[in-house]
Amino acid sequence: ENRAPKELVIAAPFGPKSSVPDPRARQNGWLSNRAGVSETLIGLGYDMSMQPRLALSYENLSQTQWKIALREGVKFHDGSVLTAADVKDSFAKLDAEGHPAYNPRLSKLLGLKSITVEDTHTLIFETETPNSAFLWTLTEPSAAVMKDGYDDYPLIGTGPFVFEKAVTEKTYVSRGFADYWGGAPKLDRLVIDAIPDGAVAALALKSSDVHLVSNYPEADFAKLEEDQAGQRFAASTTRLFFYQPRMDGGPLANDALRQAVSLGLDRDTIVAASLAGVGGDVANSMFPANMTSWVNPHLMLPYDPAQAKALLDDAGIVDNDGNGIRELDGADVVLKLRTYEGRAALRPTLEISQAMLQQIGIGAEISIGEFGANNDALAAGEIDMHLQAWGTAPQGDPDYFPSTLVATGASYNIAGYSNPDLDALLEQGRSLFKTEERQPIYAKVQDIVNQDLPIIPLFHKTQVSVGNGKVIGYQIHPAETYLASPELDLAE
Amino acid sequence: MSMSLSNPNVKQTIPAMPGTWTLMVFALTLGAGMLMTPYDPTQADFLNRLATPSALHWFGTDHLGRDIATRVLYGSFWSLGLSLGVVSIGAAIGTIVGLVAAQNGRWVDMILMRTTDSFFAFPELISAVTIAGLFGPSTMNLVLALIVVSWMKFARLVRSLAISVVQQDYILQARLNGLPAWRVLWQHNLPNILPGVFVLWTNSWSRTILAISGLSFLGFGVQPPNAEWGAMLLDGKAYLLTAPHIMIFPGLAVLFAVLTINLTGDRWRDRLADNI
Amino acid sequence: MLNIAKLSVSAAGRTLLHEVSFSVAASEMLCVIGESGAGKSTLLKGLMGLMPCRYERFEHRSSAEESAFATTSGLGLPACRYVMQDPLAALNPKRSLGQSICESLYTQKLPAPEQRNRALSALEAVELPVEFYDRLPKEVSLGQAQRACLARALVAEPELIIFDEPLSALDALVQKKIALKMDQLRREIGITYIVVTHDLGFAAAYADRILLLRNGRMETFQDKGDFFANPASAYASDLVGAAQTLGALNRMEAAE
Amino acid sequence: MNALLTRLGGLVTVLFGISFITFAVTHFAPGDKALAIAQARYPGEMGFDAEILEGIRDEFHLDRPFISQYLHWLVDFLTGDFGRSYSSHSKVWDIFAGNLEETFSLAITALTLGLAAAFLLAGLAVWRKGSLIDRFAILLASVGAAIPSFWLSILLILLFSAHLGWLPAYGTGTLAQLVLPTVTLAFWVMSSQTRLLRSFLLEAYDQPFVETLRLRSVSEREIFFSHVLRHALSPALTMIGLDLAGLIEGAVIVEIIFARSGLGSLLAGSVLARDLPVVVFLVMFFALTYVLINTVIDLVQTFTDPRHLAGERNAV
Amino acid sequence: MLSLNGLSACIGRQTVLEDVGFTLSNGQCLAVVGGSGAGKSTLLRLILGLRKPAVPVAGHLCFDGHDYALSKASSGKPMGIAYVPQSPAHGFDPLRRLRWQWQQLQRLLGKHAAGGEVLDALGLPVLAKAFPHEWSRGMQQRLLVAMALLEQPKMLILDEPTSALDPLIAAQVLTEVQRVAQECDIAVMMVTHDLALAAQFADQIAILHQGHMVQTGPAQQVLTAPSCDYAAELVAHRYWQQENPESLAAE
Ligand SMILES: Nc1ncnc2c1ncn2[C@@H]1O[C@H](COP(=O)(O)OP(=O)(O)OP(=O)(O)O)[C@@H](O)[C@H]1O
Ligand SMILES: Nc1ncnc2c1ncn2[C@@H]1O[C@H](COP(=O)(O)OP(=O)(O)OP(=O)(O)O)[C@@H](O)[C@H]1O
Ligand SMILES: [Mg+2]
Ligand SMILES: [Mg+2]
Repeated sequence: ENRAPKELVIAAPFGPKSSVPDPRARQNGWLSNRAGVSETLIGLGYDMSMQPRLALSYENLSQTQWKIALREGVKFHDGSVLTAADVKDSFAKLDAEGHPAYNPRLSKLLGLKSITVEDTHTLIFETETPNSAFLWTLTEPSAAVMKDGYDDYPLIGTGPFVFEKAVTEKTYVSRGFADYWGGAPKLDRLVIDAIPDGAVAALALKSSDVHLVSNYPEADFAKLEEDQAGQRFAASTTRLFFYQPRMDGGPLANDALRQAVSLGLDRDTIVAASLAGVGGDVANSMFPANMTSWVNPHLMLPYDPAQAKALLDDAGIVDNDGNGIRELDGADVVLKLRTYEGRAALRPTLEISQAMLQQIGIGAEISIGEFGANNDALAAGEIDMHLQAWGTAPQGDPDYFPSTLVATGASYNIAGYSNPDLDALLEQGRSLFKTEERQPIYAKVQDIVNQDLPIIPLFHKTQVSVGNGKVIGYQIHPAETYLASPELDLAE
Repeated sequence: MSMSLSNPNVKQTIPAMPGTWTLMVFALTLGAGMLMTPYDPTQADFLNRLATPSALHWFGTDHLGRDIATRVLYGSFWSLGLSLGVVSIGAAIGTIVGLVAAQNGRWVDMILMRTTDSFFAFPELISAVTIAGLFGPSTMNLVLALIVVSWMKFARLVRSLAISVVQQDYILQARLNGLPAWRVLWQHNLPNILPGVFVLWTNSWSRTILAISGLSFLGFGVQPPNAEWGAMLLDGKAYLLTAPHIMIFPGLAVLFAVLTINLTGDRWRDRLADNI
Repeated sequence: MLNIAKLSVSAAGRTLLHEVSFSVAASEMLCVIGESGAGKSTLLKGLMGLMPCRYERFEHRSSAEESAFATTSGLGLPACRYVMQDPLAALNPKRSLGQSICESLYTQKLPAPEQRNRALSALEAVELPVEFYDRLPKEVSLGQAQRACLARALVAEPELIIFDEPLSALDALVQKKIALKMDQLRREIGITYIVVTHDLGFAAAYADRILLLRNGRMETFQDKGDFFANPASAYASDLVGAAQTLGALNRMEAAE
Repeated sequence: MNALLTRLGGLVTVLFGISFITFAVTHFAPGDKALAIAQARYPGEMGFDAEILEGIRDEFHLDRPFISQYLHWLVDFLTGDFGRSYSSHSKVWDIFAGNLEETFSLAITALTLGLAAAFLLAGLAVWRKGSLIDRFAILLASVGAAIPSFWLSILLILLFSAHLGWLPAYGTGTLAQLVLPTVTLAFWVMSSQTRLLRSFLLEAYDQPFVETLRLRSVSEREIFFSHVLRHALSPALTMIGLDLAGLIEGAVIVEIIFARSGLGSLLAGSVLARDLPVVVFLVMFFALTYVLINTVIDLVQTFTDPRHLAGERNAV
Repeated sequence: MLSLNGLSACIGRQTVLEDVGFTLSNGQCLAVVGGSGAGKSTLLRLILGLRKPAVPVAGHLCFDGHDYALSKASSGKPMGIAYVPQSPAHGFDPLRRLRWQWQQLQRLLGKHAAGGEVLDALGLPVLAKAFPHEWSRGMQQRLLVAMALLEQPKMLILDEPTSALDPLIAAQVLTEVQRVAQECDIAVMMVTHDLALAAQFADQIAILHQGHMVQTGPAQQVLTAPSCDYAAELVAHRYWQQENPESLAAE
């Protein structure tokens, strides 16, 4: 047919990290997953439940063994048919140092002992230790099944879109894959452009340079909402905004001070001001209220400046020199708070926090850095708190977030927090396989975290996107894992 | 600089400079404004967020409910004061280096100019971004970075101006008459190149205002909650479509300040060129 | 006082002055004459170290000062003043005549009022009213600027003054007064002069010795009397003869 | 010839100076380099065994004294080994090469347009000094120099993209996408140069010989193009050379705001990410470019101004 | 050719020229003499129309049949006068080679090969690649005269054209000026301090004293019958060098 090729341009806050970003390495999988280039064995539904994807079925053979049956008729972008051997191959690359897919983090998370190919469409995965999160981990975008690329096809996945090119931090381009197992996509091309500045993204939408802004600035969204204008998409997500305080030194190693900080932050105001009333729920624990299967509904993170002050007074953190800032060990408590660019709500949150801490006699200096660099700075003791925004359950499993952030020695436990009780609970949680059995454990985990405050949860954000009115088939995924689907389309 | 008053040429010209009064009135207005405003530039008022300009808040309030007019006033301290300090220090260092290099020629010139060139190779914003970024964004790092890279411009211009002066017979005369080098610099070179330096000084001052606000706008400069104009613009960026007044007033403040300085600088130049 | 053998001065890779030798005794006046472009100014610039030069022998009053000159980077003869040919170029356009004159006294470390007084009397000596103390070079006539330059040299009362056509822009009355002043200073404090001039009459009246240059070479170097009575070269006698016909040397006509 | 050799000698000194300063700044920046390299090598990991870190320190000479590290780095740099990015582990040179063209085309077009406009405007202003044209030129240049370029960019996007929809608001690649960033930068070049050029031209017109040329009925055109322009060109060239820095800075801001790829946005991103190999290379690159261009300008001046030559000889 | 009436000018509070007037016809040479600072250069510059806006001027100039009110800048400048400024710095662009500047003039006049004999007559070498500062002052001055002669103007104004020249060359230069002036019927006005030269080459001599034209008249008459004390003194001292210094000092 002679219709003009349909190209959808999406503005996103982050871009690819290299020009051939293998989905399995680093955090590359998110983008290629959203772009529909790579696919995992198991998917995550819009209700955060597991969905068959490349795997049609998955079966627990023993505590450490999983049988996975592959979907038939799946084709790689280069036309070859997906086989069990391909899957095994793909996973093997995670451990191959020097290979672009090398991903020690995921490898550790999966804890695989072996992969056995039963027949062309059946595999058996065996883990070292019992790991109830195993299947959930397979939903992570990094666990994509890929074939080694070559010149014409630098990245060979199985998704509805074929990788075309990427420009570091700028753009990610893919084209429709007619032989997709789920049916040919309606779009011919999909372009994801990185526009870190939400304001420019909004302008770009206004000037029709892009058709969809995936992370629309909240303030502008509120205005659209008011005017009932624009093609608005909103959905609550598991994304948690939280502070990670430094626990192995500095003023925040002091428990009372940390408690006071949490009590002194008026989360309602933060949500109202930094999200411009668009939506967001005050966090009472690390999990959002809509994650009903895992959230501990009895927890509270109240705003109580009076109690905060009392707590500080009791701990001997008082303002002796009358400059309005309390002292700890003779020095003014001036916390260095830092966050990064990319999510519009981060910066105002930081500023509001500063104002609020001031009111309970705690000084704060704030600045904007970059995520990785901020982690280094936190580890080095250059800063005291790092404001971050994470999806708390990208794979739908409650283990991921605490295991990555607060378990002893966890990869992002930069603040140096360690609680053996918590570690034991997490260990136990991973070895149990029934939701009912695991629920009380994670409720306890949330409780401990709220008491020790190795992270200080602030709020869960509602994700908002705005289209130009012609975007069809777009839906915000609560974990923001998916975006491009064969149904995604652009009206004439 | 107590020295400047002992140089009759400088002494004579300063009161005659037009624009000095404008600047003074400007400074007084700012000072009076700061004294009179009932608001605190950093105190958030969450009930009053994003208010549009009104009798209570002349320029409206920002996303934290802070009075923008007050912040613009206080911002002048950061934007004007900080840059003035940075540039003046840089100008003093650079002028001395440039004059000494031009006067002495040969090896001194060689060493000084190569050092200057080495530093010069780092554009202000680049080095400020690098230093502020690598050492952690803070106002102090910013100031240091800017000073380190602000003097070379003066050194180079002064040298090139002074060299053409140095070849003049009257400089030779002065040196033949046994004047020590610094006196020749001070009495002969300086007055001749002063107009040029003045243009560059005012020019750099305004450029530094722009640089500081640009850096703040990129997040490398003056850190919140300090009311630097560029930082205020950054605040306003997220509300560009909904509350444009946040971005308009600080932007106008930058424009107006830089414009005033530049125009005053031009008039000084014209006067100096005529007078000295 | 000053004794120089085979001084050569070059510029732009070209030798402009070839092996000039001369000497001048204390409180004498040496007049350097020669046609335009002969190299008179070049000789002075060479002496002052403003142009690269070579020489065979150089004696100033003490041999210590010889080495100072030999480095060539040190600007020229010590304790001397130099009056350049172009008065406007030699005055800083941004400084008043008074300031320029005072600058010449800098090495003497006088208090400011004293400096001013001496500058004022120097102005008087060159027939300039006191109000010129505060004038800028562009506010005076060329002759007045030239006189300011002379004042600047005279005010310091140095051992040696080198003049490049000092009276060229002045009228006869002023020329005469300044010439007398110069002569008086020579007698009273013993200043030595090297004067470039094209005025043979002046040379005849005031010089002790005469150095004649031609095309960058030394033509003759003689005592004044000898020079006018029996010039040592054909060119020199032509010159003297021509000057006589032109009337520059004719006393009788002047007496009319 | 001699002068040329001296200049080249000086240039080499400067290049060493630059490399030293750059290295020193990054060397003393906080943060554990071994850790950063480890994180680049083993992506996704945060903590590492002491052995691994030791091994890396050894491999990259991180435990040597500063000077030794500097020399190692210098040798690597001179032999074309610029290292690998901490954040993507790709070769620094590849990252750089991929971004060079965008910045280059932006800077060159902006410079050319801006300078052309500046010469035109300053020429007109001086031609009719004190007239309306003059005042307009001064005003335009002054306002132009006073508008923060990031503000101007946003205003331009608002007007031409959001409201009129004529030009794309962001991005790299097409000619249309080059327009707004170029205009922003060129406007800045024009404003900053016009005022300087005007004052240099006026100064040149002030020289006494101009009067005599006019008396000889030399046409104003010839006075301007054959005499005055020459006198103004030398200082103007110096200033243009100096302003190249501003151009680079402008490119950084403009690239970030227009979400363009290019060296500027690369630098900002790398600095934030503390991607030292990339930062070092970019800073060196900017510095070298700048120095080379200014050296050329200097040489041109030395060989065109007779008084410079005389000066050098007279200063023997 | 040229007549000037009632020219007065003030610079600051000082009256530099007061009620100066004279007439000059074609082929004639007027020498203006007077003390240093008497206002000679100012007079020449005002005639040429080189006035600073801040200087109030009164007077009336008639040149080549055109009238110019000197008090008004708008009344234009007389055309066709060649000028040799007092200082060579006013005559040459320091950044251009002398040959180029000479050729520029030739181009302007449309005489591409002319002028060689003028240079010869003034005793100047060929114009090599020299820049102005590489020539001696006397040479620069002569080149300026040569350029003025090349122009073949209606009138020639020379401000101390021989101040840096020795008498022989001065005479040579003025002879050439005289020759060209007579050949082309050019009026010449020149400032000089040298009364002997003035007597030799000028038809008329005007004595300027503190801004006043104290005497004008045929050269011989001025020299033999000075009309006032100042003129007399000036004339008497024209050979001052030959007075005995000792006896003078005793005066
Ligand atoms: N800009 C000025 N400000 C004040 N006085 C001035 C200015 N220009 C000239 N004069 C004065 O005007 C008078 C006449 O100057 P002018 O140059 O005409 O003298 P001159 O006769 O040419 O003298 P000379 O023979 O020395 O060149 C002088 O006394 C001079 O001081
Ligand atoms: N910097 C220079 N470079 C090249 N040639 C020069 C330089 N300075 C002077 N000359 C040449 O040297 C020669 C002598 O010049 P000088 O200035 O000494 O002459 P002068 O005797 O002072 O003549 P005048 O009486 O005209 O001043 C001239 O031919 C001149 O062209
Ligand atoms: Mg000479
Ligand atoms: Mg004169």
